[in-house]
This record gives sequence, C-alpha cells and structure tokens, in this order.
Amino acid sequence: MAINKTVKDADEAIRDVFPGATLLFGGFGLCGIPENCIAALVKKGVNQLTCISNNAGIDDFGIGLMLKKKQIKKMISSYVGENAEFERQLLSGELEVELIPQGTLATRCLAAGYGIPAVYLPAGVGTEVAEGKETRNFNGKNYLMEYAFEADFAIVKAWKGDTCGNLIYKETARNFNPVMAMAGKITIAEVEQLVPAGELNPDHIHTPGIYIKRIFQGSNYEKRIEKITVRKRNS
Amino acid sequence: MAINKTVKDADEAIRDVFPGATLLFGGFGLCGIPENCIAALVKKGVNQLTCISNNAGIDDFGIGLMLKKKQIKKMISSYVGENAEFERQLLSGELEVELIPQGTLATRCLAAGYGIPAVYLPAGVGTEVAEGKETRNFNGKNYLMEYAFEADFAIVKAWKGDTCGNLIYKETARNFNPVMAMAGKITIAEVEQLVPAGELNPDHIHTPGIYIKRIFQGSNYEKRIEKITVRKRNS
Amino acid sequence: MALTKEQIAQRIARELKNGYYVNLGIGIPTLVANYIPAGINVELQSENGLLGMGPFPFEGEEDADLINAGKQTVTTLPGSVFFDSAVSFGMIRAGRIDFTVLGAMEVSEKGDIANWKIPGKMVKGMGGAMDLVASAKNIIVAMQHTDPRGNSKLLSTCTLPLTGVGCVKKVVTDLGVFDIIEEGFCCIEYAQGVTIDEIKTKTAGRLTISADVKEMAI
Amino acid sequence: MALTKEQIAQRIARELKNGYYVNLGIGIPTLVANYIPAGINVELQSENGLLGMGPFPFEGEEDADLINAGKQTVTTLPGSVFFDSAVSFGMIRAGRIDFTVLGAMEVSEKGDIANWKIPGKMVKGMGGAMDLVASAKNIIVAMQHTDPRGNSKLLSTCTLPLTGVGCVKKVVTDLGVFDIIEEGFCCIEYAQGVTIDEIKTKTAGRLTISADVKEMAI
Repeated sequence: MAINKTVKDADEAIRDVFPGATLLFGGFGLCGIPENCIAALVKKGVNQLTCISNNAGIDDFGIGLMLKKKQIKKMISSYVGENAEFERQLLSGELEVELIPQGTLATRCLAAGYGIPAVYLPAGVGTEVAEGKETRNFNGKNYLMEYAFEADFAIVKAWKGDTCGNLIYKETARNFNPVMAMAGKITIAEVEQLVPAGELNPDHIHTPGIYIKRIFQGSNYEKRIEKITVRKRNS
Repeated sequence: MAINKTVKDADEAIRDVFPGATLLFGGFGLCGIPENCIAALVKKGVNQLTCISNNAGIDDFGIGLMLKKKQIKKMISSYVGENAEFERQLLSGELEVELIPQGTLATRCLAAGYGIPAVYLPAGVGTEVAEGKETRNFNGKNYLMEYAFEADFAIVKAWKGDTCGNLIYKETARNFNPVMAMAGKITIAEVEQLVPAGELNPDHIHTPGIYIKRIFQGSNYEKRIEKITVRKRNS
Repeated sequence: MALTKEQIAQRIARELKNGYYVNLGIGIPTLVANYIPAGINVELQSENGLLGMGPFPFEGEEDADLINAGKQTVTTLPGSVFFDSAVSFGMIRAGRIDFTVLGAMEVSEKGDIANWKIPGKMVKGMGGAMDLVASAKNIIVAMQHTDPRGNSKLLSTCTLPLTGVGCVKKVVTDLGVFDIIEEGFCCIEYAQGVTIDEIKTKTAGRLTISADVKEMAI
Repeated sequence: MALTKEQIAQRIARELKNGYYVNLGIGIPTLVANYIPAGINVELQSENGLLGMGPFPFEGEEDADLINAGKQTVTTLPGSVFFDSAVSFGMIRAGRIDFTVLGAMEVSEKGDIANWKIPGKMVKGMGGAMDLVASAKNIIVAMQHTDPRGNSKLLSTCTLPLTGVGCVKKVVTDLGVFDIIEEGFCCIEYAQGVTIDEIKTKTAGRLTISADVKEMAI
C-alpha cells in the first residue's frame, strides 16, 4: 500500500533544517522555485546555510529573500547576476561563493541521485574551474573528476504531486527540480496540486515518490516572471 | 520547425547496420523489445555483431532469432538464462559473452547518453567482475571505474512516437529503452503508434527526439509474455 | 521441524517496518510479499522499472508491457510509478531501498554472498544481484540451511564466485535466524523442533549462539 | 560599413543546415533565430530544458513556467519537448547539438574563448557557457571585432579568464568572417565597405587572409 508523505505546510516540512545545513534548491531563475519553503525558511531564520542553486534569486524574491536576512554562508551556483544584495555581500566578504558550470552542477546532482560518487566531465578543462581537480584523458580528450553533491536537504517544487510523493513538473519549471529531488538526504517537495495516490498516470510521473520525504500543497504562488517578452498580434 | 525522422519500415531503418557493428537493444526479457527491427536484421543476415542487451531473448523469439542465425559474435548482457541455443553456442566457443551487473549495464548506457566517459560504480567490487578494472575508494567505500558504452547503433521500441522522434514508453516496457536511445551513435526507434509532431504532450515525452535518427511505426507486434502469472477471481 | 519456504518468508516479513521500500529477489524472497503484516505499509520495487508492484493480474487481464524482474505478469497499485532501468538501479545504488531480500547459494561468516554462478555449470548471469548487494543497506538472505546433499551453505569462506563482499546482515534459513556479527554467524532464533546441536552440526562457518536465543514465533 | 548586430546574426544564420539542433547564446546569438533561411528546418534548444523553442508569446499569453535560458517568456512549437537540466546538458555534452552560437569578450587565435568573468569587476558566473564550449562540435562566436575602447577582441592569447580552450571554429564580427585554423584567424569574408587593411589593423591575433576571400553577401 502506498506510503503517505504528506505534511501540513511549509513550516512543518522544513522544521528540521538546522543551522549550517547544506540545501539544494530547485528552480532556474525564478521559474520552478519552492516559494513556500523559501518563505518558511525566512520566517524560521535558520542561518549559516550552504545553498546549492543554479541562481540566487533577485533582491526581493526567491533565494534573494534569504540572502537579505543573511541566512546564507555560502552559495554554490552557476549564474548569480541578478542580485544587488548578493553583490554587496560578496564584495564585503560576508558571503562565500563557488561558481561552477551549469551542466556540472546538474550532473553532480544526478550523480548523487544515482549513487555515483564521482564522474568525469569536460566543462572547465583548462580554466580556473579546473584548479585543484583531477584531470584525466579519455579517448584523447581531457575531463575533470567531479564529485556527487552531498546535501542534507533538497527542496523542490512541482506542479502536481500525490500523497506518496510522486511528482509531475510543468514545462520549463522542471529544470533542476528532478535531479535535486533525487540528490537530497531529505527531500521536501511543494506542489501546486496535491492529489490522492492513484490519480497520477504512472507513465507521466517525473520523480518517483521514493525520493520524497515530505510533500505538501503550497499556497499563494506568485510565480514572478523575470523578463516578460512578447510579440504583437498581427491585427 | 520540427525535424522529420520518419522512415518507411524496419528494413529502411536498419539499412546501414554493417557486419561487426556494435548494437544496443532495448528491452527486458521479451518486454519492450524492437520486434520489427530484430526481424529485419534476421532477414538482412548481417553478422559478426556485438549486441549489448540485458537479456538474449529465448530460442524462438527476440534476440534468440539472431543467435539462431549465428549473426552474433559477442553478447554483453546481465542475464541470459532463458536460451538453450545461447548455451550451446557459448559452450562450443562460437559465441563470446561478457556478463555485467544489470545496473552497471544501465549506467554505462546512461554515461554514454550524458557524454560522461567514465563513472565509478560499486557493483562487483571484490568479485571477478572487478578483474582488470580500476578500483577506487570514495568515503570509505570501494568502487570500480566503468566506461560509457560506445555503440554504433541503438535499437529501441516505444509505445508512441512522433515524426520528430519524441518517444513515450508504456509501463515496464520502458526499461532499458530510454538510456539506450540516448547512447547510440545512430538510434533507431520503432513504435506502436506514430503520430504527427505536436500530438504528444511535451511534458509526457520520455525520450526527446534529438536522440532519434530514424523512426517508424512497426506492425504485427506479438508482444510475447515469458511467464504468465495470474490469480483467480474470488467469485 | 525445519521451516517451510513459506515459513521462512513469513519470518522475514516480520522484519518489515512501516514505510519501507522493499526489493524481493526471485524464489523464497518473492513469497515475503504474501505475509506483509497488517498495518504495515510498504512499497515493492521491481528493478525492471516499477515501484508499487501489485499482485498478479486476474486471468485474462495479463498485460505484456507490465512484468516484474522475474518476468512474471503483475499489476500496479494506487501510487505506482514506472521508470527506466538506470533510474531503478540509481535508487538501489543511492540507498533508497530500505530492505532487500535475496536468495543465496552460499553465505560466509563475514557476510559475503555467492548466488550467481557455478563454475563448470551453465552461467546465467548476475542480473541485478551484484548491484543490489553492493548498495542495499539492509540485506537479508533467505535460503535453505544446507544444499540438497546436506552440505552447509553457511560457510567460513564462500567456495563459489562471489556476488558481493561483506554485505549480508542477516540470514533466515529453515533452521533459524542468524545475525552476521564480528564473530561470524550468531544464532538469535531457532525453528520450533530444531535443536541448537542440529544448527551447530549443519553450520560450517563460525557460529555463536546468542545469550538471548529463543524459539522462533511464527 | 561594419555590420549591425542584426547583420551579424543574419550572416551566421546562413551557416544553418537542414535538420540542425541549435543552441543560441544570449545577445547577438539570440537574433539568429530571426533569420533562419526559408526551407531550413532547425530546432532550437534552450538549456534550461526545452527543445523546439518557439517565438515570444502574444501579449497576455505569457506563461511563468515557460521561459528560455535567458529567462525570457517563450512558447512551444509542434514537436517541442521538455526535460530536466541534467538531460539538457547531457545532450550538449554528448554532442547532440549540431550548432552553437555564443557571444565572447575575447577569442584567441588558437580558438580559446573568454566570456564569463572580468576580474575585479562583478562576477556573474559562467552559466552554461563552459559546458557548451567544452562539448559543442561546431561553435561559432558572434561578437563585435573590437571593444568599446577600440581594442581588438581577436587576440594571440586571451587576457581574461578562459571559458574554454581551443574550441571556437569560426568568428563572425561586424567586420568579417574568420575561420580558426592552424595559422590563427583566417579571414574568409569581409563586410561591405570594410577594407582588409582595417581588419588587419583591428586584429591583434595572428591573421591570414584567405586566397578566396570575398565580400560578404547578406
């Protein structure tokens, strides 16, 4: 019989996130980010966190809200160019930052999720990203050895989920969420729609519930758009 | 605009499979195997093949049909226990066999599909599978370095596909098909239903069409069941 | 009286805890599914790509696309999910399966297991067994205590090619339950009607008897 | 007359072949999508997880869940497919993208590229650029020939931190088209009204002029 993973809300879901924890956050820019959990983490005020996330939000939304409250000790990201508070903390030395290639970031999550301690990846060979890393040649091409991430928590957002933790993402809001969901020691999922086990088509599920420790239906999703680009209708 | 990958039939799809080629075959047992392509390969009679497939079919179905025609020089599989002709060829030295753990087989496909030349995996450490392989310790546990497969062709079977090669699998007929589809230099997909581009929900697609070189709608699927197990209705 | 296969399965089923994800090997392990205690919710994983495996289908409802790792026709349950073979072994390798039950030809006092190959006889292949034993955190072996010729299958060192090294935590045989500890096999339960002496006689590997040893309750 | 950004994009678009999967970086590269020649079917990949990227949505039809790697709202087309970031970079790494267009701050005569960091100034991060340059088989750089202060961006050696080594095959600037060959930059086309002398003056790296050099046809 299906195992029930539901919790009441974001506060309950993130209850044991402790100072100094390492967290994986799904999302690309502001798309597909766990808005409810971020708000709960801000409310809880837990700090000294290491956050692994492709981006760092913007000044007044996403992970930017946690930066503003100085909850983050270190960011591991691929692109952080949308955030003035981030820049201020980095230049003042308050914030530690490790920039890594986006595909390497995704694949280090993948490796963790698949129980693979290390893989060889080509991104960054011959650049400062390669410093301190083992370089190895396969078939005439150089690769860097990259380690699986070890994270205490993964916090992801999906479109639909069921009570046993199965998840379906919508469009490009999928991004890093599935690989991070597989990679956390404890994975917390917030969804726009929580349905009973059996309502999702088993062939359509992107993340099997086995990876999810807690799931809840979020509320008041803002889903802010960073760059609205449109075309005119030919009338 | 969508790129069209359709070909007429299995004969056209496998036209350039050459003697001595290395082929990945999707399927688990007889479930989700590319029946039409196997029949076309038998008809074509191309031989000296290296076949990477979890199983080797049975005497009169699946890859067993190619074994019977002595088209296979080497099998790379995890389990081959259902095939008397296989046993005969192996014992007589006609057939070369490399047995590897099932998860390692799947992950070596995954590595190829993700452009990762080598990964570290734990299966087989301390056993004869480890012979000749690099062993390395991560976090106190030993792993073997395993290489990505290099295969000339991958031949997969899906339930539905569209003209640009996007694939959706059904139930456990998915098995090795998606990772093999990503791993072949040339990937050929046969599907039960071929639909125009745009008819599949982009969130439901398991294999993006970019991995597929040729696609066709197969015919006369037998879908044989190896072990029919049922329960009685309480009447 | 030594246990039947069904009783071995029944005893192992008592180890299940609520919320466990479980992988059952072929043979006696498969039978464990029939004895899941009331009130215990577990989900069965089949390594060909199914989580939440249900019972066999009703006659006439077999689906060629829906089989388990033993290639038997099965069904889904509410909450079931399909995935590919790489994901399947990924979840095994990443330690997401809480409980794994396997058959074995031999187990050593150090927790080594041999269950895939008899040299000189036909080799069928290891299937997923090597992946499971290399990664599962909680491996229980279900097997007969002796082979058909009466030789002990609980040995000092395995004689057959290994499937995995130092990975088995517990063995349940027709004679009893054995933890594998620093000192080798430790008998913690014996089957009704089986004597400690019989267990000692039929165990070739190093054996200790737990101070708390008791008769098995089925 | 040096080319406009749109003309650079237009010239690059002429390199597209039928059936290409294409990744376009931010800036001038994005404009290439507006000039895909008639009769040429290509699919655009956006590395945040979309293949078959369509144009911007009509006003009022923006979908917060549907953006491109530049975080702009976009649409799908028939045949589009979504996938996760690991799959996305997996297809890049495995060489499935036929054609990649990137902007750059500097390119060296050996095909090195620098486009992610200016030490001492704010560091925004490399995003997916390092993955793309490490794996794409056919990388074209679209950029201005000189920086705003008139310094050449085609150098012997990059002065800025590298994004990738020896990976750029072709550079299209406002002045011309340059293959990167054994001997460094090789000018194969010049923009209308631009002289070879101007190109020589504004190219700091080793430069040869192709025997077949010709005026660019736009």
